[in-house]
Amino acid sequence: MLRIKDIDTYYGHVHAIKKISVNVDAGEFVTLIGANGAGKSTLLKSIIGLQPVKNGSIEFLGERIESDRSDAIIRRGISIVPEGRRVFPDFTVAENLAIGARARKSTSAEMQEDIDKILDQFPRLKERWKQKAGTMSGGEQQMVAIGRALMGRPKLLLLDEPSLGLAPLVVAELMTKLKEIHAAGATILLVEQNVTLALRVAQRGYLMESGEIIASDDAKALLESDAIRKAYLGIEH
Amino acid sequence: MTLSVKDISLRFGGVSALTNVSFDVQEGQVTGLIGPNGAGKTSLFNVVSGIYTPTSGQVFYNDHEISKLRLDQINRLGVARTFQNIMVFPELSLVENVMIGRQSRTKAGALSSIFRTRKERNERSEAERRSIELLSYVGLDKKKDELAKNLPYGEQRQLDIARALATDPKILLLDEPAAGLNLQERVSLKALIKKLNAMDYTIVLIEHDVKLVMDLCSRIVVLEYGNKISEGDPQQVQSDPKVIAAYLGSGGE
Amino acid sequence: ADTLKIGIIESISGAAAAYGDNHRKGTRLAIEEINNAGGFNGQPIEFHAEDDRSDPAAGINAAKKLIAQQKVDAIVGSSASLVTIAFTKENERYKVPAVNGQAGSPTVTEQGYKYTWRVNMTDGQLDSKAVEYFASQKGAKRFAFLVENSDYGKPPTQAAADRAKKVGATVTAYEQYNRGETDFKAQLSKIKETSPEVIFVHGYYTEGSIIARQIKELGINATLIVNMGQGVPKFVELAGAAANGAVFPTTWLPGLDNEKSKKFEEAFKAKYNHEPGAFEAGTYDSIYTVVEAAKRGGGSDPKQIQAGLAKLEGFEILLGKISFDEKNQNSGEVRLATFSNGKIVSFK
Amino acid sequence: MLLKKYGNIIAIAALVLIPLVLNDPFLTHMGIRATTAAIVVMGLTLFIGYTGQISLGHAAFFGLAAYISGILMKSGFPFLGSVAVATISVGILGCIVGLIVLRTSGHYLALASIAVGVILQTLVKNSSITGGPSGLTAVPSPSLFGWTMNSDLAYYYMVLLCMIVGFVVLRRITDSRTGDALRSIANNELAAQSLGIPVFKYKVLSFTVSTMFAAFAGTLFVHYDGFIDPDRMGLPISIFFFVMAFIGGIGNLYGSIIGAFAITILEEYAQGFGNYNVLVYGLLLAIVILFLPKGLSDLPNVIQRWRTR
Amino acid sequence: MENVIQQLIFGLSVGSTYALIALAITLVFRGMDVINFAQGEFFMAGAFMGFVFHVDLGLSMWLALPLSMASAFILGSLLERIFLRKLEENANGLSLLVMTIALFIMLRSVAQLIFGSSAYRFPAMTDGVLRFGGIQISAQYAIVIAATFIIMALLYVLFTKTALGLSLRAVAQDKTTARMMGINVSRVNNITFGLCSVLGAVAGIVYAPIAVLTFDMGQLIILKGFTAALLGGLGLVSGAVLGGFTLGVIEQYGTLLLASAYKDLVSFSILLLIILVKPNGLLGKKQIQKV
Ligand SMILES: Nc1ncnc2c1ncn2[C@@H]1O[C@H](COP(=O)(O)OP(=O)(O)OP(=O)(O)O)[C@@H](O)[C@H]1O
Ligand SMILES: Nc1ncnc2c1ncn2[C@@H]1O[C@H](COP(=O)(O)OP(=O)(O)OP(=O)(O)O)[C@@H](O)[C@H]1O
Ligand SMILES: [Mg+2]
Ligand SMILES: [Mg+2]
Repeated sequence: MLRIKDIDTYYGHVHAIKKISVNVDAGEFVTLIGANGAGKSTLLKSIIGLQPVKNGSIEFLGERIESDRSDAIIRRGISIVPEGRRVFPDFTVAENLAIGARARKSTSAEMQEDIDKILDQFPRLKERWKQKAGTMSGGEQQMVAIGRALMGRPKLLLLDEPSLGLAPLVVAELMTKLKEIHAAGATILLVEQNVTLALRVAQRGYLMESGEIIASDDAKALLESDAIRKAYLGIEH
Repeated sequence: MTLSVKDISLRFGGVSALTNVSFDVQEGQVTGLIGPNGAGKTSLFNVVSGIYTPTSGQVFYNDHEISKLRLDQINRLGVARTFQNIMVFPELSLVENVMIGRQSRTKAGALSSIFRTRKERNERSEAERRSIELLSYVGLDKKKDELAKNLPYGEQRQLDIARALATDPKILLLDEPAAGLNLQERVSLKALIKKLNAMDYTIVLIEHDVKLVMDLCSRIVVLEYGNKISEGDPQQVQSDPKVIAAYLGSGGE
Repeated sequence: ADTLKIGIIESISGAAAAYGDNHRKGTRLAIEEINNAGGFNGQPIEFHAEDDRSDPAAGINAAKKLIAQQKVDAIVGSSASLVTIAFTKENERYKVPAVNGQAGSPTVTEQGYKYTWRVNMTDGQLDSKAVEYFASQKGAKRFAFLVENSDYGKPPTQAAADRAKKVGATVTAYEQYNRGETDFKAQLSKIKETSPEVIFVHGYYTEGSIIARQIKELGINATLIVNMGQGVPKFVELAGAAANGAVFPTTWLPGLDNEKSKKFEEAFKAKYNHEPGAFEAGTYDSIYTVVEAAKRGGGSDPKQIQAGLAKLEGFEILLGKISFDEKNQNSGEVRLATFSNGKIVSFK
Repeated sequence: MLLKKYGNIIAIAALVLIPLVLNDPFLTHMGIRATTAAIVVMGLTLFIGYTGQISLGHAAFFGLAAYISGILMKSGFPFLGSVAVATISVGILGCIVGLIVLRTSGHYLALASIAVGVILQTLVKNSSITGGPSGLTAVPSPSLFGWTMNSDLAYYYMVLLCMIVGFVVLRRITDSRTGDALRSIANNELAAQSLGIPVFKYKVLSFTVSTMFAAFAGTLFVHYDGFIDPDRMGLPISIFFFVMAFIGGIGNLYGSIIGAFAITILEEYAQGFGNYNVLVYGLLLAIVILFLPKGLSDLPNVIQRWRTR
Repeated sequence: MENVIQQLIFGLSVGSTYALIALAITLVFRGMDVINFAQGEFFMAGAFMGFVFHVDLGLSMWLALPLSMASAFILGSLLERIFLRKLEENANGLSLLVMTIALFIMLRSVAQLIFGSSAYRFPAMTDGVLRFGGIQISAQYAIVIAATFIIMALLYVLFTKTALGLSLRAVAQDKTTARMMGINVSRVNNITFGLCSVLGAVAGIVYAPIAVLTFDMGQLIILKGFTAALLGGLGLVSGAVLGGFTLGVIEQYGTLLLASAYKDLVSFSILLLIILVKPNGLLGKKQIQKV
């Protein structure tokens, strides 16, 4: 579904992504892990055209998208939970969710159905329905950002650290939810700092370091691999 | 006793962010503040640091009421904070970001800078030296001339800590410092907080990483829906059924 | 022989642009005529025009440029009084004469600069004459003023108000407005309360025509006098029926019974397709004045022109026979005109 | 490289020598215009660029000081005394105004500054000692120790010197602890305040200094032109200064000078297009904004980026 | 008493012209997060378009108005395409602001080049004067007031009830995130600017008969419109209208009760007082910054 081949991304002179290739097949649940500054967020930005790629190609559903405009890429059926939430601060929760459905031009019945599901998942949002997102707590905003992405009923869902700022219980529920929507047919690419958690829910994982993919394998295998253990898990317990 | 929160309530129109919350922070300790999303933790920091004026109740710092002061005044008394949402100065370099924190501990005025007095120059180079030192605490000294906006998310949070430290606070309020850090980085953060605590900083910590909180804090306050539902040492709190129901969950991590 | 080089400063853009347009038309017609008739000393006269943007500082820029860079022999302009007041200092300093045929503020010549000459009358003289006429000939006793709060509207009407008091009339109201405004009902309501017999409006014809309409709308029954600048066909076009009966003082108007005026009118209409007004006449005159001064002074040198200007007594221009006073201010005849059925006619 | 190191010296040498070598009185005149404007714009840059605030009322301070200095000197005050009194008194007024209007921010600050400008302008326009709407005429040229300065070249050097001194003063402020505080306010006011910076105090300071620069430039303006009228205090002139600050490069003192010179030249150059002058001026302005959104002082970077591409 | 009401009506009618401009300023602010300094020139341009269609070409008002609106839309979106599109990428809001100043200079100068410096008369749609007892209001002003309320209602619906309105507001808050929602930012901005030009045209055409047409008729009104928009509460549709009416009434009574020479001083002093007491305008809510 998503084929990234040998792309490079620069911020001025900073070479943030170095000749990276990543594949996500239809129906897969893939996670991307790596330390601060490894380039995970940059990769997501490159996929949706927010950071121009230098070389290589990005294919989505068989079509080249690397030189498309961001909004056009999104309208092909991608949703993203961006780094730092980026809710629309002056919009109410309701409006933030509504705008998430813009790209797909959902009917109002579909929208209502999605909204019900999201409010079910995050009851907190129901209480805050008419509140401006900018005045909500960090975790509440994160819920809005996730809900907003789900409103797009995406073919491919990109998540950049969705668990950030969420209380433990909510994180657990979120992961269950992700599994659910994956089971329902969505393709997911998840960036997470919480490596254990990510590798538990995902099928496959990529490990990034300084702009390069240094390992990629089955999630289980990665979870047990020495490289990961040393870098991330060895110190646990 | 350094910081004392007394009967604080905070309302925004219909929303009650805090209801009659009281607790004390003991000098030299690490106090944890936990609770579900939207429980009012950040709001409490905002009240203590002077961003919000409480609807009712008072905050005392060394028996001195601070709830009516402006935030820069509160900072000068020795209360510094970091932010849950990134609030670095995006267009300034890292060292400049931290040097802003030194402002409250330096004095030179506009006139002495116009005449470039020796005192002014010395003070400035001293501030710079100290800022770089603080950057090294959080491992960012190598990037000191980078613009803050170009840092990855996790490192911007670290910068925020260095900047708060630059104000030479007695109390440091940390709002989710571990968010966006991976396990290894959390270990360094834990070490840093321990080190700071050993250096006699009093610390109040908001975190959703329960393990980190339990390991670091000697006392924990739990909020839910703006109410304090529990308070005590890690054992007490962890076994409090109200806390388990509201926050920790029975499964446990 | 040397070519005569004239510098022109006019308000092509900015607030006074409409009057800059008059200035451009008047001066260019004169230059064209003179050059068609052989120019000065057998050489066509040259001119350099600068836009002062209706801004005094830009006027100074223009004067410096014309004098220092273009080395003109005389400057004609500007349409705006403040601009002229500001830049004539440069003429004084570099000893290059400036001749004005349009600006109305008394200050232009009151500053007492030796190198500043004005062929048209001041608005103060014109407005006072009109008021005096109505007070003494028409028995008007109650005058109200509504004037633009600027150098254009205030000084002449203050003079006129003083004159009114001197001849025994009362000034019932003196209201002001700002350039660009389009509603004057507050001022007019105040004026209405004082039941004046005459309302004197001094400003641009754009606001003036709206005021005329609103006077009718409020049902105020008084004779409307406007300043010379409003005495143009545009005023009727804009004010419509409300213009009827409005009176204005002027230095010149079409249809005068003299050869010069008729010739000018014809030539102007041929070139620009509409009737000229007093401003076109005055600015047209200002060019002829410079050229005649050069002739009488014996050459195109600034010094010679300056000398020639002093010898112009009796030289006939559209505005009458030239007679400069000790401050180089020309005097002249004030005529009263009125709008009657959309036409400008002499007022009896 | 060389340019970087000796840039200042080369620039100063050029500013000093060009009028002397070309000896074109009009060029000298434009030089005076540009340097005078540069002084206002540098001060404005401190407030807009460094502190991140906005003012559309600086022309009022410029004009007010011009009036004060002009009136004082006309009534027999010495030149230096008039300038000093005008600058300081307007600075005090600026401080008071700052204490009032800086309670607002953003667009509301822009409006408040416009309001202050209009109020001052209306007062001047309707007062009798200022000459009312007809302006203040016959303001004397400066005289120092009995010597009257009526050479444009000398005036140019005086204004140039003032500009350079002003630049150094502002440069030292912006490079100091105070400058850091101002920039932090521009970046994030709340964060700055939470770090102990008395934000309001610094804003007032920055506003006061910038009004004093405007005021000082106003006095230089009036003793040169010999004339000032209330329109010079108006919104269009304030916007004009603002545009200069922007075109040069906001938040950059070199940019202020470049902007002042560029706009002065641009406006003059456009005159060559006759009736089209205003259109050409507007178009050139638009082109600069389009291709150099960070201002003219960003030109070297843009060229470099263009080269490496 | 009657006079008091009459003067109030006069003030409100003038205020409605301010409100019209303020509404257009609100639209651009809500959609592009910039104050459009060229709004007065759109107003002027619209009035001249109406003049060309209605007077020069002799079309009936029913034809001339929609034609002018259509041409205004084209003008606005064209200008956006040429002069603003490139800047949208650039986060710097000041560059947009300065560009609208450049647009203001250009539009005005083009109008002067086409129509000259003199003034034109736009025939009134109706000459009547409506009278209620002793109180009168000219019918043309009644049209302006009606237009104000119609536009207010339309804008309200646009912002709160339509998908375009939602996109427009999203774009103003955060362009990058708007793109992440699949919104074509350039197109939305293009429509916004086109619409603001249309609003200018409508305002210009209903207002023109009251005044006269000149190339610089936009100059004063933009300041009043800007003031009105802020006075009511920047970005609020109802605020723009309230601000316009308030400003009109303040000016009317300022002129009546005090010397007219000090009219601006009075109204701007009151304005300054209001924004000091209510730093977000009459209807604006206090912004609490959440951190
Ligand atoms: N705007 C920018 N300009 C210059 N460099 C940048 C910019 N944004 C990111 N970088 C650099 O690119 C690299 C990758 O950053 P990125 O944000 O993708 O990291 P990340 O893996 O998402 O980190 P984190 O886990 O902290 O979010 C980092 O070294 C960072 O410094
Ligand atoms: N300015 C405001 N206006 C309205 N409601 C507010 C405002 N600030 C906070 N709130 C509400 O108060 C509640 C407490 O918010 P707060 O940010 O303190 O939560 P928190 O405990 O920090 O949560 P999190 O863990 O998600 O960061 C939230 O429900 C939030 O929506
Ligand atoms: Mg990231
Ligand atoms: Mg929080």
